[in-house]
Amino acid sequence: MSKKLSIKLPGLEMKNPIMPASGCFGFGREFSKLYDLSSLGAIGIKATTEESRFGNPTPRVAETPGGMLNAIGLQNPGLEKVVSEELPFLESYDVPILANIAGTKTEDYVNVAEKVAKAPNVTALELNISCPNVKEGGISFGTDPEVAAALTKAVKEVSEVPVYVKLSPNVADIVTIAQAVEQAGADGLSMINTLLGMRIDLKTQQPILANRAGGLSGPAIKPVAVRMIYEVSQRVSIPIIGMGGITTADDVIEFFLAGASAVAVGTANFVNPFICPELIDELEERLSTMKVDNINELVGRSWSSCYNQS
Amino acid sequence: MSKKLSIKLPGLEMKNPIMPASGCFGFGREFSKLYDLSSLGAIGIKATTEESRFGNPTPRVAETPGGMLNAIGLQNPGLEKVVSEELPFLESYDVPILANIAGTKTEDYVNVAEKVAKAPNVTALELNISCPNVKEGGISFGTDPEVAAALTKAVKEVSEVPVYVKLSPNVADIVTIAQAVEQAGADGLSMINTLLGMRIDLKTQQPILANRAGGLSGPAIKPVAVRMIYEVSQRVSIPIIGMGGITTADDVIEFFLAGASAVAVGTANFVNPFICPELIDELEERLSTMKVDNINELVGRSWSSCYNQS
Amino acid sequence: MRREDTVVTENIEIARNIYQVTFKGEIVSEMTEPGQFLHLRTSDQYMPLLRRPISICDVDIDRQECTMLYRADGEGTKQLSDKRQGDQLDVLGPLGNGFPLDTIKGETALLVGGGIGVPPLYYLSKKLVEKGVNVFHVLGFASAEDTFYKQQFSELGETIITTIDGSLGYQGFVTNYILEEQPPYDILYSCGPTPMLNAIEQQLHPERAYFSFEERMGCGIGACFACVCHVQGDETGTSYKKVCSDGPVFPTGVIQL
Amino acid sequence: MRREDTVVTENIEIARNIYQVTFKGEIVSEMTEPGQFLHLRTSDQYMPLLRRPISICDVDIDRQECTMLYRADGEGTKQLSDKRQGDQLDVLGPLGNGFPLDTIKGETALLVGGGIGVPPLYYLSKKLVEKGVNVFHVLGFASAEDTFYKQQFSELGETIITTIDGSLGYQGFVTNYILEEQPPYDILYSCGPTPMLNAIEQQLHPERAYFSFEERMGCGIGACFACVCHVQGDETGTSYKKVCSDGPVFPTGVIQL
Ligand SMILES: Cc1cc2nc3c(=O)[nH]c(=O)nc-3n(C[C@H](O)[C@H](O)[C@H](O)COP(=O)(O)OP(=O)(O)OC[C@H]3O[C@@H](n4cnc5c(N)ncnc54)[C@H](O)[C@@H]3O)c2cc1C
Ligand SMILES: Cc1cc2nc3c(=O)[nH]c(=O)nc-3n(C[C@H](O)[C@H](O)[C@H](O)COP(=O)(O)OP(=O)(O)OC[C@H]3O[C@@H](n4cnc5c(N)ncnc54)[C@H](O)[C@@H]3O)c2cc1C
Ligand SMILES: Cc1cc2nc3c(=O)[nH]c(=O)nc-3n(C[C@H](O)[C@H](O)[C@H](O)COP(=O)(O)O)c2cc1C
Ligand SMILES: Cc1cc2nc3c(=O)[nH]c(=O)nc-3n(C[C@H](O)[C@H](O)[C@H](O)COP(=O)(O)O)c2cc1C
Ligand code: FES
Ligand code: FES
Repeated sequence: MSKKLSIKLPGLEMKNPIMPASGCFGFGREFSKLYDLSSLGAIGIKATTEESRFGNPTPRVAETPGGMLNAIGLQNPGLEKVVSEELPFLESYDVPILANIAGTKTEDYVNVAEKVAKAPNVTALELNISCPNVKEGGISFGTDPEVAAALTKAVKEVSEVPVYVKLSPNVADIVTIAQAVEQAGADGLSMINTLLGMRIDLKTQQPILANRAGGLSGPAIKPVAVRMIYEVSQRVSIPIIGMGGITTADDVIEFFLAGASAVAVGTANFVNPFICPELIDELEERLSTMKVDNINELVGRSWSSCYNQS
Repeated sequence: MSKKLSIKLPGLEMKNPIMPASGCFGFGREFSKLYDLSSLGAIGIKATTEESRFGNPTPRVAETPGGMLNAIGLQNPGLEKVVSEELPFLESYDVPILANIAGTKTEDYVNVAEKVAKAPNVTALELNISCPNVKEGGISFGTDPEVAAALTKAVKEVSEVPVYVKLSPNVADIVTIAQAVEQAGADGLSMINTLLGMRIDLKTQQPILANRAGGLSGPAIKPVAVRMIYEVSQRVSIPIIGMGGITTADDVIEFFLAGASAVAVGTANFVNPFICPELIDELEERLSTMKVDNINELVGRSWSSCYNQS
Repeated sequence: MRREDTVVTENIEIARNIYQVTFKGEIVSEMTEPGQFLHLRTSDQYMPLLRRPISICDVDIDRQECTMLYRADGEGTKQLSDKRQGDQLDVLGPLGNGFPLDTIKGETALLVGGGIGVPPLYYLSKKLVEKGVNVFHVLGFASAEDTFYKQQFSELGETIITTIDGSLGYQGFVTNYILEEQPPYDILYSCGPTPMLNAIEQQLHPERAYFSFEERMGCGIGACFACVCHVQGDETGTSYKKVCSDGPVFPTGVIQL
Repeated sequence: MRREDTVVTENIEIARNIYQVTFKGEIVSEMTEPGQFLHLRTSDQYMPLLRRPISICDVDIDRQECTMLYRADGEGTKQLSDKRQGDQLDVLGPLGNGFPLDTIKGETALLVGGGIGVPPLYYLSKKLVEKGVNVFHVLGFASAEDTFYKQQFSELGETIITTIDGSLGYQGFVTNYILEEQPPYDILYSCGPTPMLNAIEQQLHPERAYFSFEERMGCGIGACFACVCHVQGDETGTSYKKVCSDGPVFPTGVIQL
């Protein structure tokens, strides 16, 4: 692997800019049977909460045109088990972990953040302030700039590693929220989480998901993600991990041009579990064809360069 | 045509619940060569502004997975011509017109509303407070409940016909805005307008649309529309004209189950210009199979009935 | 487990909306465990987006051919039914844990299938017969037109067909037949709709039985938590099993029905 | 104009990434005007969502067959290139206004095509020849491998091929050739990339000429305002023409290049 793909972000020294997105890769165990996890740029692990959570009743997934809805409801084994079992398992791989953390109150986040950040292979945190699938909060942290900033500040105070804040796309003005968390000390942003959506089953005449609404992910939301990253990257000076519908190396490049400095791949792992290593290979080739020495050069080119517009 | 499909909404006595969505049908001239416009439930005409507008530079459309982006920029011949040429042309058909009106200041809206509402075949207005493609305002009317309410009130004061307010999906809390315009006197809601999106061309490394960002429509946004209609219809008592990605009779039924009382078909007209009459026929058949006497019965069934959930 | 673009060798309708598809590929050599499933991509675009879980019905290891039976019903399975000979079929698998064969001590196995739950029992039955087990099949369908593989099963052992409308074989549910006729068995294997599995558990109280479950899936490999089920007797409500990777086959008494 | 599910009778690669597709359908009887285009749906799913505008290249009214040539480049045209004989092709059309034939008074027509702008000139040339007009073709390509229909055009009239790299015919742009050789003509018809049309207008100043334009389209029928162009000499900036329904063919001097 050449140096074309290597990038360095706060807390994340990555061999390449590709990481699986939180919630779409569990804690890596299943995928570790398919390929060497050390080939990944980083790993975004499933949201960890203080207590273990069963999550929502099933059905938890439904399909939509070019996308899918999920309402998993942050199922996870809880802080203790994540720290004692899941993270140590991942230590056998040479790959930085971006630990996604969630909660319903500020104290939850702070407590989980403090403990998870101490794990040797967790080199950055991802604050999930945008999960649409838990009733008791979650998303409200992501729609109010002041609340989001206060939470960021509280977590920054206890975290030993850099903190990325994962933004919700279900807002009118994402720039204001991004700037608020930047000011509160966030080291980077992850965007976007899922859009809120619903599908109704014509036979039962009820929403397919037991939780009724769910988070929309996959190719369908890609244009929304690209637009938001384009807007935000011009107005903040912290790096953005871009995600939302990525399925091809061209998509990765599109996110970089929009202003992302790394990308996460979510839903596409379900369609093709080998997608991440495949994208890494294809990206390397694409950059050679494009005569780009390091993918870094592409960050924000859609707004920073003076290329002629056709 | 039986009575299965006929519905009655403020200002709109419709033979069936299908109307083309504003901006996707021009002023009906092109489609009048393809089929009898009198077969439609109603017609949503292109946004009318006080002055004629050329709109944005091209390219104005781009494709995305399961959807498309547009940045037409409200091109239209202006109030005078719409009233003197376009509306009289439509008078030869037996179909109510839902006149979509747009502007950049409250006075624009008020002036256009007052005059357009006087046309004999305009039986209802649709206030476009959500166009993402004009810089000078448009969308800001759609994201602030107070501003939206004030505009609604001002238009209601001058309009001789019922007023539907077309909501933007680019907000964190659509229920509050819906309730605000209901309280301000809106007779109905249209939802949803397009989501804001972008696509970047890898060759030019610039956004494909000359306007850079544009409005995302088509199947990709259907789950977002269904979710918003589901939420809003439970919290307001005015009817909702549903739209966003409708392409099949099943989609129409899904929107009714979510809480819509009529639907508009936008992007699908570009894929198949005969879609509206085809949907009307299919819908009639579907309702027979479902043993539904009038489509009205389906409104909001996903939340109002006690069907067992599987 | 791997992902492979296999080649369709045949795809035909064998009963009302029921298709039999056969494909060829190296992946077939891994398919030695009956009750496992394959996760299929039916479109190379993203409509539908997700894969479809379909059971292995029969395997010819030598010819590297695998057969599946499926009902063409929704978007994905309808697309699958459009595949023609020579078309590519993207297969991920084999996935999950199938029916355990090692533990079988009894002389007679009762295989109870319902509708589109019947296919995995065919490969199971073949494997049992190979081991010298005596197999007895009770296969339930809605109606004569929905019935398939009667001949194939009969070649392996006694085969009772039940139909709800009585248009073929015994009239009634599979459980009605079994309660009435009391065929003797040492172990029971079943796959079919949840109400059927429930009736078997509640009415037959089999001592040793394995059920194959269905749940909507995302990944199919245990990573997304789409397919979780509650566990019987779990008071905390936080224990779970994933149908895709812990199952789809579980001993009775494990999954909360 | 109508929409019809026609049937593909042939789809073959005739030059590097250039395909020739022929389909059969009743819709073909309406295709009497050269320069009109068809709006094709390449997928029955919604990826890609929109139709693709492709020009009519040749028509056999008696056999109800129409031929189009296209470059398989992006998502939609690549899908089109996967169609096999017997597959359905959803065609909307014929659309737009083609090249006017009634007004032709001159004896010689110069047909200038560039790359994938060449195809509509073939049907035009055939129609002109039918009317007794003397045709002269100058067809520009990037390279020899990209060249197509040389033989077909030669059968209708003199045909000059130009290539940018000189690997076939005259080396240079079509305008270079015309300026150098000054072939006499009474009317000029052209279709090709905008820079080529621009060069023709700026360098050749043809008195009577018709250009066929391209613009990204939504509906293709004049309803969505996706394909508007500014009009030459319009000071208000609000005049426009729609390429799909006012064009795609316009007399020179109308559209702002
Ligand atoms: C382990 C396992 C083995 C199976 N084996 C077979 C088999 O051999 N033959 C067969 O015909 N069917 C089998 N099924 C059921 C089959 O997966 C569904 O019928 C199929 O996914 C429906 O897809 P569709 O495109 O027709 O329906 P759609 O309505 O388009 O499906 C929408 C979504 O729901 C999911 N879904 C719908 N019904 C089911 C279901 N019953 N179980 C799980 N997911 C569902 C789909 O996978 C898809 O994600 C099996 C299911 C599981 C879990
Ligand atoms: C009136 C007219 C006649 C045409 N005739 C022919 C022909 O005979 N043969 C041929 O090969 N091409 C022709 N073209 C160009 C052809 O439409 C595009 O090459 C094709 O749409 C590209 O689609 P794609 O799926 O390959 O590309 P994509 O990149 O997937 O296209 C994305 C979108 O951009 C549009 N688009 C891309 N390039 C063009 C273009 N040059 N013009 C208009 N829209 C474009 C597509 O229609 C689609 O909506 C014609 C265009 C027009 C307007
Ligand atoms: C099944 C599923 C579970 C998810 N769980 C989480 C989660 O636990 N924490 C989180 O921050 N995001 C979660 N997400 C969101 C993804 O990380 C990602 O932001 C989103 O899916 C968009 O990317 P995609 O389109 O590539 O999937 C989840 C997404 C899916 C589909
Ligand atoms: C090309 C185009 C132009 C549009 N113009 C308008 C408009 O002038 N006024 C308006 O209120 N909505 C406009 N819309 C939005 C549609 O009316 C509709 O709300 C939206 O496209 C979602 O429906 P769909 O997915 O069926 O297209 C336009 C949409 C498209 C695609
Ligand atoms: S389907 Fe993903 S965990 Fe089972
Ligand atoms: S493509 Fe719609 S107006 Fe021309």
